[in-house]
Amino acid sequence: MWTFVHKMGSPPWFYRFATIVIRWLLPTVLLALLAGSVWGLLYAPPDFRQGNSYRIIYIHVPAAVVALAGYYVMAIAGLVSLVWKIKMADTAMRAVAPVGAALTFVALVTGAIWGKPTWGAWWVWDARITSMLILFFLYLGVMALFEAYDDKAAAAKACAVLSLVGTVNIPIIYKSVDWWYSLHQPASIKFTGESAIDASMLYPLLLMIGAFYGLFALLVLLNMKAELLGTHRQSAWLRSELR
Amino acid sequence: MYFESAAAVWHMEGHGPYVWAAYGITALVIILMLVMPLLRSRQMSRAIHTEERRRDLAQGRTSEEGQHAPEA
Amino acid sequence: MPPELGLFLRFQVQRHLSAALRRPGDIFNPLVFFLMVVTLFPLGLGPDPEVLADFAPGIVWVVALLSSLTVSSRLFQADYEDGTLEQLALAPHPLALAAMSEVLSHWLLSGVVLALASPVFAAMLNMPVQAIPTLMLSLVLGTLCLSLTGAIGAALTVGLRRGGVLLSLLTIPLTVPVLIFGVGAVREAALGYDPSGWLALLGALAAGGLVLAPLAAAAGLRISLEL
Amino acid sequence: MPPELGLFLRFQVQRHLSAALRRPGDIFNPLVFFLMVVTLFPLGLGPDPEVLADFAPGIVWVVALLSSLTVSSRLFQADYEDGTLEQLALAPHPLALAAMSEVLSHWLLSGVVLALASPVFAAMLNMPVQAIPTLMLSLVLGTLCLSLTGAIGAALTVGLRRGGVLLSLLTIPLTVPVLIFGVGAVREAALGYDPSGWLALLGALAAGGLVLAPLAAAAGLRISLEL
Amino acid sequence: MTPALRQGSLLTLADVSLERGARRLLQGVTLEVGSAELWQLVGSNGSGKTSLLRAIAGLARLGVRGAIGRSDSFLYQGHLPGLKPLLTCRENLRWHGSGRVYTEMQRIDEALAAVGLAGYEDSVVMQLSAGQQRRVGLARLWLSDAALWLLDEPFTAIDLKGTALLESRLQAHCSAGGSVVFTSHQPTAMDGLQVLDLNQYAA
Amino acid sequence: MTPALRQGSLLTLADVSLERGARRLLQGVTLEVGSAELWQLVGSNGSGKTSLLRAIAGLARLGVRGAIGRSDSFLYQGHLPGLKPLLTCRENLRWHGSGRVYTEMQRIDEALAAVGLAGYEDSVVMQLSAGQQRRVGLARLWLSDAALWLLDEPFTAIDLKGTALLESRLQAHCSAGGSVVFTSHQPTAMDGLQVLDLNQYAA
Ligand code: HEM
Ligand SMILES: Nc1ncnc2c1ncn2[C@@H]1O[C@H](COP(=O)(O)OP(=O)(O)OP(=O)(O)O)[C@@H](O)[C@H]1O
Ligand SMILES: Nc1ncnc2c1ncn2[C@@H]1O[C@H](COP(=O)(O)OP(=O)(O)OP(=O)(O)O)[C@@H](O)[C@H]1O
Ligand SMILES: [Mg+2]
Ligand SMILES: [Mg+2]
Repeated sequence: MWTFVHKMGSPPWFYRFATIVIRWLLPTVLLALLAGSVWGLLYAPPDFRQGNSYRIIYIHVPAAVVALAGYYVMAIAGLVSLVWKIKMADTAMRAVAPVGAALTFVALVTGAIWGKPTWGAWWVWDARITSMLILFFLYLGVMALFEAYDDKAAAAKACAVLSLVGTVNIPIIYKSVDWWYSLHQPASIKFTGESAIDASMLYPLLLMIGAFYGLFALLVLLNMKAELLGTHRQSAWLRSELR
Repeated sequence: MYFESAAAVWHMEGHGPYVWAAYGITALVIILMLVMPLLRSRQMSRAIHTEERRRDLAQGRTSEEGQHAPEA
Repeated sequence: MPPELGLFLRFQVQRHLSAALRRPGDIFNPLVFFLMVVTLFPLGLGPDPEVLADFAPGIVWVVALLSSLTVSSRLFQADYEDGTLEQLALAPHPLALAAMSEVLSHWLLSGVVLALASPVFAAMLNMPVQAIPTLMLSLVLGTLCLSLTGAIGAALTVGLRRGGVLLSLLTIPLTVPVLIFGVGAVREAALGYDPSGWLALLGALAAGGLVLAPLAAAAGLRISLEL
Repeated sequence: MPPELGLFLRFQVQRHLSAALRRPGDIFNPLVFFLMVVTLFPLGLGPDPEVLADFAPGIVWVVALLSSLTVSSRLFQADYEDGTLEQLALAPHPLALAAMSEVLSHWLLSGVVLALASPVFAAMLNMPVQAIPTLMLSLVLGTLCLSLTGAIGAALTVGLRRGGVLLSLLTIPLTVPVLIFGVGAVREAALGYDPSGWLALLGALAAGGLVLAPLAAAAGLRISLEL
Repeated sequence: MTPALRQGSLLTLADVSLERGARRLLQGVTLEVGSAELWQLVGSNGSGKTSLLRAIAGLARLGVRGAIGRSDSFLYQGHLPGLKPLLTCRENLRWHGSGRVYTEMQRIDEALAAVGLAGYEDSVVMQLSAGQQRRVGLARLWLSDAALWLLDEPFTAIDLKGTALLESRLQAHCSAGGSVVFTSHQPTAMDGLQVLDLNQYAA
Repeated sequence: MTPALRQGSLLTLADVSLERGARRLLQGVTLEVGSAELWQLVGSNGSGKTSLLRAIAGLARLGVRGAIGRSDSFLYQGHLPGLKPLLTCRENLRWHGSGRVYTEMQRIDEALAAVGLAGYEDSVVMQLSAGQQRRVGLARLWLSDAALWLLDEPFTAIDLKGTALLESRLQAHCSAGGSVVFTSHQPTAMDGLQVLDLNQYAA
């Protein structure tokens, strides 16, 4: 186990590892996304209350779930980089932020589109929507901080501190937004009950959630590879790797 | 297949524009996120190659000779 | 032979306060600013007293948050620019302690003063009288949380040019719970209920922040010094 | 032999923009900041869409005012601190022209960008769609007025430490008409009436400001340089 | 050209006195700088060198008494270099606070090379060392066509080679008929250097 | 005391190399400073003097490789004096960023007098001249009891009398068994001065 962690920390080893994983992951993920979408769009039955608009769920929920998990991945990478000073963790953290932000963006936009036929409004200040928006802000903060530093090593350290602070705060934020919503006696808008979902609707959803996790990993690895090419352009291992 | 015709798929009983817009935007974002690092990687490795060639030329070597660079 | 930690903290706070007292404007200006921004809301929202009273807790708290952000963006700026920060980083005392003294002085000069002046704002916005003690207490606790959060952001951005908006970007999401708890407490009190639950939450945030935020700020300051 | 005035203005604006484009964050960050601050209001005032729609013009305008103030407080700061301002004051061109170029670049990078993004905020606050063109136009004109006013305050406070809050003190009272006209226009449009009267007022303010504010700012800058 | 300027000279100070805060600094400073002259202002710390230079440039007017006449074609370079930290060396030189715009990139690159910054043309100024930043500011002297140069401590943070370079530039300017008034604490050995000791005018 | 410090010495650098941004600055710097030694770091602008001093003080760690051992009892004074513009000279010296608090007002006044600022004790630092502000910062050397002093360009903006004063203070520190490592572009004539030229380690 430790040797594996150790190896992951070495850029040449990681570069080769990522190249191999990407070779397998890319077709798998694309295929799964395609299959899940076709299944969800064409074969799953419509929801008895929302009709066909519910088909958005097959991208909305996976994006939301993975975006949330992504923040923890980023924070763990930050912790590793601060405590064990492993350079690859810096790179990982740098790579997660834009992917997480993009997925959060997808969740928000698909949610907004879904909201129009369902609630008649593009945006409602529901507790969960609001906390997703705040998660989006947290990602944007990390990205903006990274941009603002010229020295990328220092930037990674700063982002690590920020994402750790954010992680401590996320549960509090979620809880507080829930309380905020109940404090104001919410309007009659409610999500559809989650337990009511039928198996014929659930399986494509599970497939899509899996596919989005794969997509997340793929995008992070691609970003990390690009980052390695930039930061290690002087090193001999990279030059021999590229021939 | 739940729908009878391609037109029905498109229309989705009035919800078509919403559903397709959502999937379209998502596809766009995914493609962008895939293409950006790939483009960056390609740009980088091309830059490294030209730099390498320039240096090899400056040292009066052919690029074949430089192939056995020692591991760092 | 370095002095004791408590003495260090005391001298630090003393230094800040004496510099601030040399310019009393530094204390009064934020209050006047606050007052002006609070008056902007009736102008923007319409002067109906019923409506204002209903939303007074929200207005006061949003303005408190924004003004705290504005001020704390420059928390470590002067120390960074004149080299004091370097010296603090090299000192035998933990840097977190220096950061904490900075936060405490800032809070005494802004948050506590604001809380003391808040009954005036409450009156301007027709807030019921029974909510005023809660308003003051929640502001005392809440502004401490805001200053602590602001300190983390300020530490991470102090070495950067144009840190201004960036700081708000980093800290606003983190301050959402403070806003919610603060508004919750004042609203509950205005409706005649017991606000102690919300106040306890604010207190817990402040206590946790007092322990963790100086550590995070110190880590941020060390990174900024590397630039 | 100094270049023509127009060329001077162009180069000045070009210099600012190229420094900003080196850091795209300088353009995006204020937008995100704005989005965040707009989010704070539902959190403070409650999520009721009716209420939010009612308050939307006021909220957007108060936020525009505050964010414009925050940013413009540092309008001349960098030029003062690195000595560029001395050079501008000694230049054969009128200093007012340099001040104007500073204001225009700032406005292009903040106000205009903000106006372009405002439909998103309108949607988030449930503002009626027919009010959106008015919102955008009023923001374009209004932020120019705000930048101009901010420039006068920034010029007067640039030599002072901790100018931030002082600046707001000086400029907030001057910006009240902008707020009232802006909110008036958007409100009128949201109710389906013709907002052109309010917009004309805003336009008049902007035109007058464009002539007078650079002169006042230049005078302020000369005073600040004597410190 | 200010009215108090005597014919044929670039700078005339007639019985100038300075006040800062409530304190009298200098009294009765009289100086005439013709063309092709090189003046060093010396004086102990706080004697008023910076204040006098700023008064000459016209940046300070409060507390300045007496007649100051100065050629309109002048360049003032104070303690602060007036560089934008986010712009590159080239961009910084391209545009100068005095409103001058140098469009020939070649002259800019030559000036940068002259101060030993060849290769740094596209480096962002923020990332240069203290002395390198000063050198970017001094590169403006290679681009200037003003007759009178007013320089406040131009040798600060410059290494020995740079000092020699700058000295030769100042002398070249004088040979071309221009004049320089500068402050410096270090004794310098330039041909035809004249020294004005401000301590003798202390009030 | 950092582990890499050899017995009896105040500072040891063993094969230190520095990187800034992506550029290698210095390589293989080796230095041993015992007690009562006076070292001047020289090198052309941008050679890495400031970066090396910051690495020694422990302010910069990114990009620093090799073993740096340094006595715990040290004082670092960089380009920036660490003075609060709104406080008076006395108040500024009373409290020092390093956490030291000097409560005997008499010693503070003596230090101020030593740097030629008698009479300015209660002046606000903001209103002093460039050199006077530097002198307030240097007054800390008269109050310090650290063994190793690390000074970045301490002679900047100081007039000739001040330079002599500072030189004698540095020598007194060495006579008392302390050591000084400082950077300066001007050649100085102090007894027992050793010079380390960083240009020779340029990478
Ligand atoms: C901008 C708007 C929206 C955002 C940000 C948003 C956010 C989220 C998030 C974060 C989740 C995942 C929660 C979890 O798995 O625990 C979720 C799930 C879900 N959302 Fe949305 N949503 C939005 C709009 C909508 C709309 C308009 C609908 C339609 C009625 C909707 C229906 C659902 C459903 C059915 C689920 C999954 C079932 C459940 O966990 O309750 N969402 N949404
Ligand atoms: N913030 C920074 N980011 C990246 N590189 C930097 C930064 N600061 C300095 N450098 C580079 O590091 C090198 C050394 O700088 P340093 O300040 O140590 O030089 P120095 O020897 O002190 O020079 P000087 O005599 O001019 O003070 C310079 O070439 C400079 O370009
Ligand atoms: N902003 C200010 N307000 C009031 N007095 C000032 C101010 N700046 C400087 N002084 C006073 O004016 C006097 C002269 O300052 P000046 O900066 O001109 O000196 P200088 O000759 O340039 O000194 P140095 O060699 O230290 O640069 C000093 O005694 C100082 O105390
Ligand atoms: Mg001076
Ligand atoms: Mg240096």
